[in-house]
Amino acid sequence: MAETPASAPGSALAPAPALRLSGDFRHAGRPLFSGLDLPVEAGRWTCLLGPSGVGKSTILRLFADLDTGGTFDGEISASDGARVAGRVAFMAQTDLLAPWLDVMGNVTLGSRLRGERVDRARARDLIARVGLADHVEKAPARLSGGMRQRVALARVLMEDRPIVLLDEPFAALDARTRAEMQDLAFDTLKDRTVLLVTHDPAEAVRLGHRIFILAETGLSEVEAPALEPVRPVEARETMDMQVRLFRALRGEPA
Amino acid sequence: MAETPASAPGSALAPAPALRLSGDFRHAGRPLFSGLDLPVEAGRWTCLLGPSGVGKSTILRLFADLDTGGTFDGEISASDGARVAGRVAFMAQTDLLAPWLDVMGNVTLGSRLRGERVDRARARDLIARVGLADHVEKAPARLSGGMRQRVALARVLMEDRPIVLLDEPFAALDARTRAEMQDLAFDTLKDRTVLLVTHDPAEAVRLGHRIFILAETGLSEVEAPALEPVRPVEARETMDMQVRLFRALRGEPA
Amino acid sequence: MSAGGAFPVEVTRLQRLRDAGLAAVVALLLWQAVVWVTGVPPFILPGPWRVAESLLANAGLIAENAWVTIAEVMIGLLLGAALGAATALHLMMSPLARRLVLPIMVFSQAVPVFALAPILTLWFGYGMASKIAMALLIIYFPVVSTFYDGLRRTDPGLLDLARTMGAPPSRTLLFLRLPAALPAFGSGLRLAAVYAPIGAVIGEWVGASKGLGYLMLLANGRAKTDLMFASLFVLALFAVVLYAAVSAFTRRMTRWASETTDGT
Amino acid sequence: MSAGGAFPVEVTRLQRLRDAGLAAVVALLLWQAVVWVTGVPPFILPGPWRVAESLLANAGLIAENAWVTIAEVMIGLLLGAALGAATALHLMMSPLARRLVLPIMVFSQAVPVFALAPILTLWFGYGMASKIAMALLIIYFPVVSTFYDGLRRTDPGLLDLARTMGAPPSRTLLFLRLPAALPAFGSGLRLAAVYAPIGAVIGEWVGASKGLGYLMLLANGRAKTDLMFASLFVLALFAVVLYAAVSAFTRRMTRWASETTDGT
Amino acid sequence: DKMTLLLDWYVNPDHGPVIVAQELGYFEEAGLEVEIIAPADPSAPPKMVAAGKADLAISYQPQIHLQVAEGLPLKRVGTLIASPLNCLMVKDDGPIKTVADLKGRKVGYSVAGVEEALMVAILKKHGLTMDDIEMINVNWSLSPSVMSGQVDAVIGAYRNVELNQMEIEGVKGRCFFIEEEGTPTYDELIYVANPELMDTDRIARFLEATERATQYIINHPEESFRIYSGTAKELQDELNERAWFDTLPRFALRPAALDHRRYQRFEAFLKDAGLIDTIKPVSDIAIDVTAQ
Ligand SMILES: Nc1ncnc2c1ncn2[C@@H]1O[C@H](COP(=O)(O)OP(=O)(O)OP(=O)(O)O)[C@@H](O)[C@H]1O
Ligand SMILES: Nc1ncnc2c1ncn2[C@@H]1O[C@H](COP(=O)(O)OP(=O)(O)OP(=O)(O)O)[C@@H](O)[C@H]1O
Ligand SMILES: [Mg+2]
Ligand SMILES: [Mg+2]
Repeated sequence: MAETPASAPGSALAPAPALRLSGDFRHAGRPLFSGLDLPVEAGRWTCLLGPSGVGKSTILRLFADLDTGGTFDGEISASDGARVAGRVAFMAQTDLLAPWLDVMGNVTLGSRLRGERVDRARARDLIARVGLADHVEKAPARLSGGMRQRVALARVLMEDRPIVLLDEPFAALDARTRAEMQDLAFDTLKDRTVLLVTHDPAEAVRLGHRIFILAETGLSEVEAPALEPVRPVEARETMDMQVRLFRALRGEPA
Repeated sequence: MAETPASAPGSALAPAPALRLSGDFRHAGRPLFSGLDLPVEAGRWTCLLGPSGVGKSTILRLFADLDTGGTFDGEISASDGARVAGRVAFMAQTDLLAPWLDVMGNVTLGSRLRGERVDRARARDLIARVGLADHVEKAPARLSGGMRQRVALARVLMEDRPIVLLDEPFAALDARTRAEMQDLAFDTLKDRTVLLVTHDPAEAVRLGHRIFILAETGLSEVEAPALEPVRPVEARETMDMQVRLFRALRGEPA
Repeated sequence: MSAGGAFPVEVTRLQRLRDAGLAAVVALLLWQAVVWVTGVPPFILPGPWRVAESLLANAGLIAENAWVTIAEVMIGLLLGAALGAATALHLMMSPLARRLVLPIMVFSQAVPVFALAPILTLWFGYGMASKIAMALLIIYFPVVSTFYDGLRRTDPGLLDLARTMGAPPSRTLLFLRLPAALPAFGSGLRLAAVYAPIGAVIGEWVGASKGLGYLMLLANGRAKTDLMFASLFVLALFAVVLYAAVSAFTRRMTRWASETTDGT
Repeated sequence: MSAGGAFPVEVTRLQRLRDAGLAAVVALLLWQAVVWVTGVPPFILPGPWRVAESLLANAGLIAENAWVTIAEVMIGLLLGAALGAATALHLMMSPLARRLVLPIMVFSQAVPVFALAPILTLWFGYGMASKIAMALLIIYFPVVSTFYDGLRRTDPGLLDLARTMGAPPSRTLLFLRLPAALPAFGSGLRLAAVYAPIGAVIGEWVGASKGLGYLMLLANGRAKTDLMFASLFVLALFAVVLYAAVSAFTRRMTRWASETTDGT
Repeated sequence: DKMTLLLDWYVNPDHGPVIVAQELGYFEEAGLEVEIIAPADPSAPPKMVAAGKADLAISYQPQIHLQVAEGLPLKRVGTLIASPLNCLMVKDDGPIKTVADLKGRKVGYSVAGVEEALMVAILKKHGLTMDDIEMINVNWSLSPSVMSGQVDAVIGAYRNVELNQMEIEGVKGRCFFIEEEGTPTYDELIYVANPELMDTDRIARFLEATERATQYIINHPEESFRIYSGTAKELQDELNERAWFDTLPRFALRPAALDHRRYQRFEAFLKDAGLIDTIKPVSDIAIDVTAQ
């Protein structure tokens, strides 16, 4: 196996912009959120938490310019003025692996879809780093749930995009693998603008430069610790933060 | 909405047996686990944790007598001597909702598949208790990931079976909804023999009468606190336990 | 997939009508172009103009015969679809049927219906029954084949679920495989809509005294190529309308199964 | 879905052969039973025994003609499948094609190939080309229709993914829609395998001096019903073999798409 | 010189002179190289000749009247069988003893051209009209439909082929000869060509060769059958042999000769039946190529 770095040279990539989504969204006339104003900082990790069905995935899909089944009335903008869609890498809530492709085929799907040269060495390295080196030629049907999620993770990490949208990318993983994958993602997506939807407060505390909670009542921010991510779980500030976040998620005053 | 109890009268149900799975399992000659001996106590919650791909889902499928893509050489037995398969309720790792049925249709699928009378009142009550009262007539495609998982949960809770196999049933839920659903499940599945696969140590600590960790090296038990589940998260014993479990999952000595 | 609602649907329907009209114009131009470019003589392929004249001149005659054929087609289509669906379901239910009936069905399908004509007329007579039988015969296999393929491709996860739920195979078939296979059944029905008219016409060729197929033979025998093509045109038009109707129906039936196209 | 491996496959193949043999025996018994029960005269439907005698007596003649038809069918099937697949892909690519070509295709399909026979012979002559054209024509629409249906039913999630990956529609088609639609294409190909022989035979009926279709008509005109059914039998047998081959091929092509049956 | 001839149907004893001329080299001696093509649909060959795809086609006199009326560029240039072969065929032991017995019964026919008109004339002679019977197009199964009793009679069966066919199948048939029952007589099989494209000299040579072949057949019936059936294995059977000898007296001895009256008479007959609108002069329908 070639020992190439998993992250491509950062210089090849345009500087990641800051993003902002503001406006109202409705499903068949019924409002999902209104007066929302979500900033996503350039080159940093923004975490979005909130109860199930509140609209987190919808927000990611709006950024990616995908069909949401409803109507959005507002603005999605990038700090550099260019379009957001077209330079995002998106990992959806389900793994969305192509059943006819093996792990390698799924991880390298992006390049083939764009007609680019397939960097198999880098793909192999990423597959190894998500712990699937022994499964490169397995079809998705022969993988466990967590393994499938890791293939999807490797696939999104293969994409060299300035903006990365992750919808609960570690939800199907055990605690230990999850921590490893968080480290890998944080490492690989250095300097990218990342919007992470997660249900795990510990995850948000560990990774988020900024942390937002979307509730039926609106968006609110929970101030992140001064420590730089990835934050050690045992640190005082992290622990404190986690308690505060839990409270906020329960609707109690922070 | 009719105010019927979500759990059917326990008397109608045969007493839940204890289960045991012992033996070896291999995929195309390659062993996944061998010499395994997993006891599942009667009428209580047994939690199974372990790294991704170690074989947790495979064990559930073996209990349910479903195809695993490999060969099992061993024994699956119930304490009352009767067959295990045929009296289990199974919630898989993916939600497996029928796309052409709405929430009500999916939740009541079991009765219709067996040709039994459909207890719509009970279904409606369960749907309300998983927080989807406003979505009874929505198709799965119009639900969020967590909402879909709650439909699958309501569906498995509708099944009146003495043995319940749950494969990461709360993975797609935010912390608050997750706690609510855990309470609901624990309440509804009183006196059932439950085997719960989970990635969340806090969940295991909260719900498990017994807790097992499956690792590549074999099965080990982590002793649960003396407190009866559902255990409060803030209790000393729970906190202690969680730390021990974390250590065990990291492979450190408990 | 847009938000939906009353207004957009209306627009789509209008748009569809407009598209159909456009397609018709293009088809006629194409036809005329073929006639001009290849210089095919009118007694082999008359141009649309001549056919239109003949259509008008013989409107009554054609209409009278068209009704007969339309009735045959509709009955044949309904029976064929029902019988085909029942067969596909039966194939799923019974391993024996699968192992014996399937090869026999392929074998019997590969016999051109023409060859069976004398047998069919012997059993069904020269009335409407033999035409319905022919229409039924011609659509039976596409319906069985596509529906059966669909039935076999149910999500294995859902089947596992049904197993743990203690469902007997018959109910799994009815409540899971059947609805999951409806899109495939739709594919088969749409094929059937196109072929049922041909079946009825062949039935009429085998022996009839009414119907568009009969009229075609008559026109051919009297060297009236214009009239023959006018009948053909009406037949094809009917098939298109039937196809559109069946498409709309199957789309309604399988609204949950997302259909997407690119480059719109 | 069992563990797989070399041995079980062998058994399955043997089992399939045995099943096919069994099916053949049952079909022959059924045939004989129909002859006995309905008392259909031998000049309309001879029993299997008489047909077998005729088959042996005319083995050379039938073989000679069968080769011609087999060649026509194979070429027609290959061309038809290729052309049909290309059309379906094109329909997916171009909204214009979708709106114009699809209705025209339905329209043209609904014209019985017989009616087009003089045109085809005018353009392709009385040689092999017109038979291949006929076989091609008869399988074209089932292939297009089923494949196109399959192409439209790609998992919308995968399409979303392709969109965010910046894939142009052509590559989405090639790398996602196409492989996802292979099972549906397989359905179409299996239908085509059954119908291509009929197409070739119809082509021969329009004008030929060789082939099973020619032999059938000849036998029919000479009141040699036995010989006609012997030719028919060979034709149907060929179709069954072709179907089995195409089935095996399409199954191999779409191994990832799980097929399941009940009650085994 | 090369020529293409389209038969009306597969090779059968009706084509005797053509096959024998080919086998005995008479065409070659006339300086012709003739390619013979057999189609299954009798209505196609005249169209192909009209379209210039072949030089000659074998067709039927009743058809040429209709085709010319519809504007097809076709003319009769020669005769192959100079009398009707068509007959109204019934089961020999059936209830139909005379045409009058057909009242209230079913009559099958095959080519939906002039059969109805012929039936009108036949019925008229026996005091019946079309309302007294039911006409059914049985297309491909003329004799089976009579044999199995689905229809009581068929028109369009050939007296030289179908009668023998039925007898071989074990169901004896009987023919009412239509020219004896009220229809005008006509040439069953004729050669047609496109008058704008034809080469009368070649056609004349072609007809001469078939004339020689006809004479040979009449003079050497057994030998000529051996020649005919020797061209293909599928022709060596009882039906072909019996039909061959029944066909012998029907071959036109003077293939090029044109009987104007026949064509006038039939044109008038079709006009009366309402199948054509105007009466065309015979010269528009048939010509004597040797006269030019
Ligand atoms: N059909 C199959 N064929 C071959 N191997 C399989 C098949 N299904 C699963 N496996 C393999 O079996 C192993 C165990 O899978 P299983 O789904 O039981 O894992 P798990 O413990 O549930 O993991 P996770 O936490 O990721 O869901 C994996 O390594 C997987 O690759
Ligand atoms: N296609 C659709 N049509 C109509 N409503 C939809 C559609 N998709 C989603 N919704 C609704 O939009 C709401 C928000 O969905 P979304 O997927 O954004 O939630 P979420 O915050 O990601 O939830 P989760 O944490 O459960 O994934 C839900 O109430 C859902 O019912
Ligand atoms: Mg979501
Ligand atoms: Mg699992």
